[in-house]
Amino acid sequence: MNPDMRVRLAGLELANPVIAAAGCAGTGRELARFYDIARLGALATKSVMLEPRAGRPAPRVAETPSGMLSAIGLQGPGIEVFLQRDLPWLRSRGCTTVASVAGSGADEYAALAARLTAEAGVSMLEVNLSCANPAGHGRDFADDPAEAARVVAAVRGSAEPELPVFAKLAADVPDPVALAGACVDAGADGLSMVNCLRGMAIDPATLRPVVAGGVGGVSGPAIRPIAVGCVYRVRAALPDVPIIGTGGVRTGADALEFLAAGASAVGAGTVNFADPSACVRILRELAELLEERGADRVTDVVGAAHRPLGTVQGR
Amino acid sequence: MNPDMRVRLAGLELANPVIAAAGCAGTGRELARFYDIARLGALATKSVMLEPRAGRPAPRVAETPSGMLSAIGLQGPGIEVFLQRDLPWLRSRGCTTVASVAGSGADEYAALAARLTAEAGVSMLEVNLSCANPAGHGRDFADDPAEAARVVAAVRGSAEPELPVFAKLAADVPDPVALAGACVDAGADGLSMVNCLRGMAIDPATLRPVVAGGVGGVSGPAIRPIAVGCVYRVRAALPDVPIIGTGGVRTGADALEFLAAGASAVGAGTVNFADPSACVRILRELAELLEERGADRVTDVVGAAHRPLGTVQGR
Amino acid sequence: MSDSGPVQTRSSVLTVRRVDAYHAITVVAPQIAERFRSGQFLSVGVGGEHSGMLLRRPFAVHDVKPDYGGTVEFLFAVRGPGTAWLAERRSRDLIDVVGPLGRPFPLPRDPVNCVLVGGGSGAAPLFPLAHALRRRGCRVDFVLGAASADRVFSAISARRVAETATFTTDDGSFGVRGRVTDALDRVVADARSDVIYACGPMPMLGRVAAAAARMDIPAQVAVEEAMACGTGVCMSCVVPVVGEDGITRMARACVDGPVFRGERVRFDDVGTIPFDALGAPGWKARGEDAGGAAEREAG
Amino acid sequence: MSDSGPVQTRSSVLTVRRVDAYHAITVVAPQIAERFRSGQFLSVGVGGEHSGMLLRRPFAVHDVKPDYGGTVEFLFAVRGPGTAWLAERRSRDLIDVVGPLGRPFPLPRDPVNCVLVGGGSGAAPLFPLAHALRRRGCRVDFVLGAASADRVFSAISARRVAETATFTTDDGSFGVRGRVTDALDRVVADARSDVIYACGPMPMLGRVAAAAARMDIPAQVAVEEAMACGTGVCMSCVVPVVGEDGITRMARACVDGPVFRGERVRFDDVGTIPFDALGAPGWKARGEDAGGAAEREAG
Ligand SMILES: Cc1cc2nc3c(=O)[nH]c(=O)nc-3n(C[C@H](O)[C@H](O)[C@H](O)COP(=O)(O)OP(=O)(O)OC[C@H]3O[C@@H](n4cnc5c(N)ncnc54)[C@H](O)[C@@H]3O)c2cc1C
Ligand SMILES: Cc1cc2nc3c(=O)[nH]c(=O)nc-3n(C[C@H](O)[C@H](O)[C@H](O)COP(=O)(O)OP(=O)(O)OC[C@H]3O[C@@H](n4cnc5c(N)ncnc54)[C@H](O)[C@@H]3O)c2cc1C
Ligand SMILES: Cc1cc2nc3c(=O)[nH]c(=O)nc-3n(C[C@H](O)[C@H](O)[C@H](O)COP(=O)(O)O)c2cc1C
Ligand SMILES: Cc1cc2nc3c(=O)[nH]c(=O)nc-3n(C[C@H](O)[C@H](O)[C@H](O)COP(=O)(O)O)c2cc1C
Ligand code: FES
Ligand code: FES
Repeated sequence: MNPDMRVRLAGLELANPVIAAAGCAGTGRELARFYDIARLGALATKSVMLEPRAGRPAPRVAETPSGMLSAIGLQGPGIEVFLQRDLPWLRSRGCTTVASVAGSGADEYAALAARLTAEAGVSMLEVNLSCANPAGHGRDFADDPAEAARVVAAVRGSAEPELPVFAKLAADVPDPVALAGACVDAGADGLSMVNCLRGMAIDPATLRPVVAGGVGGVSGPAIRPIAVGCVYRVRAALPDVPIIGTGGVRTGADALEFLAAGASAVGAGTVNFADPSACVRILRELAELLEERGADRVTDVVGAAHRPLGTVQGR
Repeated sequence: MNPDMRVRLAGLELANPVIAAAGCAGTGRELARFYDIARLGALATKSVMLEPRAGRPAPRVAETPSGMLSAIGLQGPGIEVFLQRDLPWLRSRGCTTVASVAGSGADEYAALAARLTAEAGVSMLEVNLSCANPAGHGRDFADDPAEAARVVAAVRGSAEPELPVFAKLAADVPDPVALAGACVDAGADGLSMVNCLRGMAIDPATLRPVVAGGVGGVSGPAIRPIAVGCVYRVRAALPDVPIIGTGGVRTGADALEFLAAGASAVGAGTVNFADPSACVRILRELAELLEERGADRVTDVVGAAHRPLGTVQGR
Repeated sequence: MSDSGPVQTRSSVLTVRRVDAYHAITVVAPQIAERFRSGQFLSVGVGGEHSGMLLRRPFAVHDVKPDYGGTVEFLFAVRGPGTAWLAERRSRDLIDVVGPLGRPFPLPRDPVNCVLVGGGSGAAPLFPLAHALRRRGCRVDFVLGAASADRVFSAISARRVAETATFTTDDGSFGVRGRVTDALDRVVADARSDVIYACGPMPMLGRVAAAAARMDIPAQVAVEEAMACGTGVCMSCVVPVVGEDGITRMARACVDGPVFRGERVRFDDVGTIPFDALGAPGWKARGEDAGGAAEREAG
Repeated sequence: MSDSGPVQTRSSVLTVRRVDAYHAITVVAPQIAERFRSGQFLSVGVGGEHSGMLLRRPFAVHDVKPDYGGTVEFLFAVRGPGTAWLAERRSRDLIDVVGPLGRPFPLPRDPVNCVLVGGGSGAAPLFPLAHALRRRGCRVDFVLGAASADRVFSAISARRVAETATFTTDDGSFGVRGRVTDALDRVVADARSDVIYACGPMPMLGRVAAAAARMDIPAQVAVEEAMACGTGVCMSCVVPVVGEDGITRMARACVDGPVFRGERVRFDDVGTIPFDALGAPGWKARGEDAGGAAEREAG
């Protein structure tokens, strides 16, 4: 008999734990050409901003070993068009939608939350904290627990209480637990981790950065062990906070790794580029693995990897 | 005609820029079975500690996509044996030696520096800051610029002024520039970056961490874009500080990427496991690439990738 | 949508052959063959399941045949590890192919005169186009450019399908020495061409679009930009394109293109965000435009 | 050192064949064949240059032949992506092989009676050993265990080279039902064995070493531990081993082993750092020991 794939994220029930990660699932229309997106646990939107945004110049991507580097620059049409065009379409398709929000200050995030919280068809807000903090000397909000907390508090404050707010964390921080704790204390109902890590690729022929923006974000299987480590460490410290584990998921076995580390759901990003039907394949593979183990519920394996963790002596 | 491969690192001249990275070249004897280690630009030792150390239980390694996870726990014989046995042998082979030091506090680092600075055959001290800071609640020294600076200052203070001291930085920090700046202000003559990133692998069959220590260090080509990004950002901020660029170097073209990003020399670690003669191969490939470009000196390409870098808008 | 839309298949390789400086792979892919319209492309997974190469490689469709229920052929030059891996495939190997992708060339309703301009391997999409145009009774003339003779693409088949075929090479080793645009005006004049179709490197497309504007005839160009997904989800392949409302937007080459009207692509601004593009830094919000903008942007 | 030491070669695959549940690959590698002594192993690069699989795969040498200047054969079970990739190799493919690695089995000076104990594919190294022992006039008896009949390793060649060959399977599908150690005592008694050589999974080796101690005869065991480099540089493959000075150290299976004297390996503590091991947490510094320790630790 097939295992029960339903999961709960801070009061929100998903039909299954596989979420198409923010910025990797387009508007939903593109993936809908390959499968019925209502089969997704949820779809996270490209981070929505108040205004239209052109993003970074091309080339925006480079391939790296078992990963990729991208510098899109949050290109998007802005909240108005999102509400007029994209959200109604997702709702019409019966797709559970996580609205990812991005801004250049707490007020902007709050304004987005206020607009979105009223809308039918938004099941969760995900706060993309990997955005430059204008006051942060080139740092992102996620780089500083206090700054991240200010943004999360602003979003939580202007969203209706029953709408779950998840904070999306960065992995290139020394202490993901401190960052996670600050966000939870500021009112985050859960955590989404991780976003891309900062990186760069240089063309050995031209000796110039490959992507126009110079620095970009590293994603894909290459970062999976880093992401799994973040999830494991945060789960160990905050066992009751639901986590969406994201970073390099390519197969059902990878998804299982995140669940065992303590994630209640799994985000799949870059893999959608390599395999347009990746999310439904991952879901099928995960269900098969759970069946082989004789697990009745996917929730049975969440956090399975946890034992008291020895101190990291050094490497 | 062959390009001039000599490089200078804070007064120290190396015959070429390829350095076998700390902890990935054993005692030198192991690689000497495959090639004459005097051909290395330098060999960085496994981080030396005051006392013998047994390290972590096995299994200590796991393969990850285009990388590996390791948790060795700094197994080593301690400074006495290093001075009695390993250092004299390296000197007898004419191998330029970077002595990497690790400790559990500034005093321990300082004691190591005091012992090593007197010894013939030590050409540089590299301060491994990716060690647990007993006072840091599970953080490493490298996770906190102030703590890192204290250690660097202690080493610099007890080493002879003419012996170059390089600080080895972590990549899983939000602001490598702040960390680098703190180390330079504390007296570091140069920077070595990067060390492994924290990560974890979970066996999808047992649902338990693969390496006994749980959390380990991620290395190999998977982390190269992250490492190149760190080198680029630090070079942009501190153009006069020499950098040893390390992280995922597998080929001469990879080495060229680090040089273009601003490294004056390149460390090769994990690749030595995959290819025991990697360092001499990388050196040959790099020389060939430089010749193809018509570069007279390897130093011509150092920092070539630098243009004013746009602000990171977000990913 | 999904009917005419792309499909993902594990296709078996029928043949791998050398064509001049290129490799040609034919795969059995009935669903792709049946959906294909000229100008569309494929994306191919490379390196196998445990490869460090994550991204698919995009290739134009060079030929479609009915055998085995439907086959598609793509041609490529070995350029890096992905194409090197593809060149090592053998018949009966299975490869992961997604297609057909992107917007096809619009075909004229009437039997007009068409000149097809291509550079290097970028000329591939012109051959199925030529056949489609001929089926509609159009006159087809070719202008094919390349760096050197061995890079000139399928000269024979060009001569076979077209009224005239003019060749240019940078080194003059074959046909006229120089660029395609050096030969284009005369061909257009002689053939009384009504429309230009072009594909190849961006700079060449820019020159062709400029020539078309000068000669005041429409041009349809198929652009190439680095693509991570090919399906429209990643936003990596953007090109500055002017909309019908006169507003410039960063359009996705993979789904909004690869075929655009020549005069709409801001070739001089490729690789930049034009200051007046929708949402460019400092751009001022205009709700209406944004709405209209995105309408089309979503493709 | 480098003369007798390991070499790295791009070796051409001579044959790939199935042996029971295993695959056998023979490569042409004269320098490795000439240096090889039984008990040593190879490490093989898998997946090709752009593979996401970084680490080499270690395999014991199962056979060495003089043909083509010298060939080496290794046997393996498909276990994951690396061995799956190897199983797909074809003759004339080139693979990257390093060897011979590790310390060989010490051979007795006199023609004594030797019992060779192996489990599953771990039995591979026993066959070259058996021939070496026979050349020295030693009596050889085999005890080979496996999960099931199809996992019993080269039963025929065992019978050919040995005086007696006893087989055990967990499910009784072949030979005696049970573990090798259930049969070992009788074989040792009947053959009046002077020494035991064993390789296979750690738990089996532990039981064999215990049996040897009980019967008061020496045992030489070849251990398996996860290896990242196989050459001694990474410190990943450590096993707690008691030195001649009675001090336990974390020794590298790849260069200090894989062959150890049975009684020296602390099998019960494998996968731990014994509290009394040199440099264990809380261990007290003792300069002398440390010196002596490392002397040997360095291999
Ligand atoms: C719509 C479209 C159609 C194409 N049609 C053809 C064709 O018919 N024949 C042909 O030979 N080539 C074609 N190309 C270019 C082809 O995709 C590249 O040559 C190929 O991806 C190179 O891969 P590689 O691993 O060998 O080279 P590498 O340079 O190692 O590739 C590294 C990365 O850069 C990307 N990349 C490299 N060159 C290009 C390029 N020119 N355009 C886009 N991405 C690139 C690759 O996809 C990969 O992600 C087309 C490109 C596009 C966008
Ligand atoms: C000294 C030595 C000799 C060996 N000789 C043989 C032999 O003759 N025949 C044979 O079939 N197998 C042998 N093995 C085990 C063999 O190395 C593994 O089966 C193989 O590495 C599995 O690779 P994989 O990618 O297929 O499996 P995966 O499990 O996917 O491998 C993942 C990682 O784990 C490592 N690993 C997995 N299993 C083992 C293991 N049992 N021991 C060490 N590392 C492992 C791999 O090397 C790789 O790094 C030997 C191992 C050692 C240490
Ligand atoms: C091209 C691209 C665009 C992305 N856009 C967003 C975004 O808009 N908002 C966000 O929170 N994360 C964004 N991400 C991060 C992903 O959601 C995901 O966290 C990250 O890529 C790691 O997961 P992966 O390895 O599965 O891709 C983007 C990633 C990529 C590769
Ligand atoms: C097994 C292993 C052991 C290491 N030991 C040390 C060490 O003792 N001291 C240190 O400073 N870095 C150590 N490192 C980090 C490497 O020196 C290098 O900084 C890191 O692995 C990234 O480079 P790479 O990708 O080329 O391996 C070790 C890395 C590995 C994989
Ligand atoms: S390639 Fe991803 S949107 Fe065009
Ligand atoms: S495997 Fe690296 S030391 Fe043994």
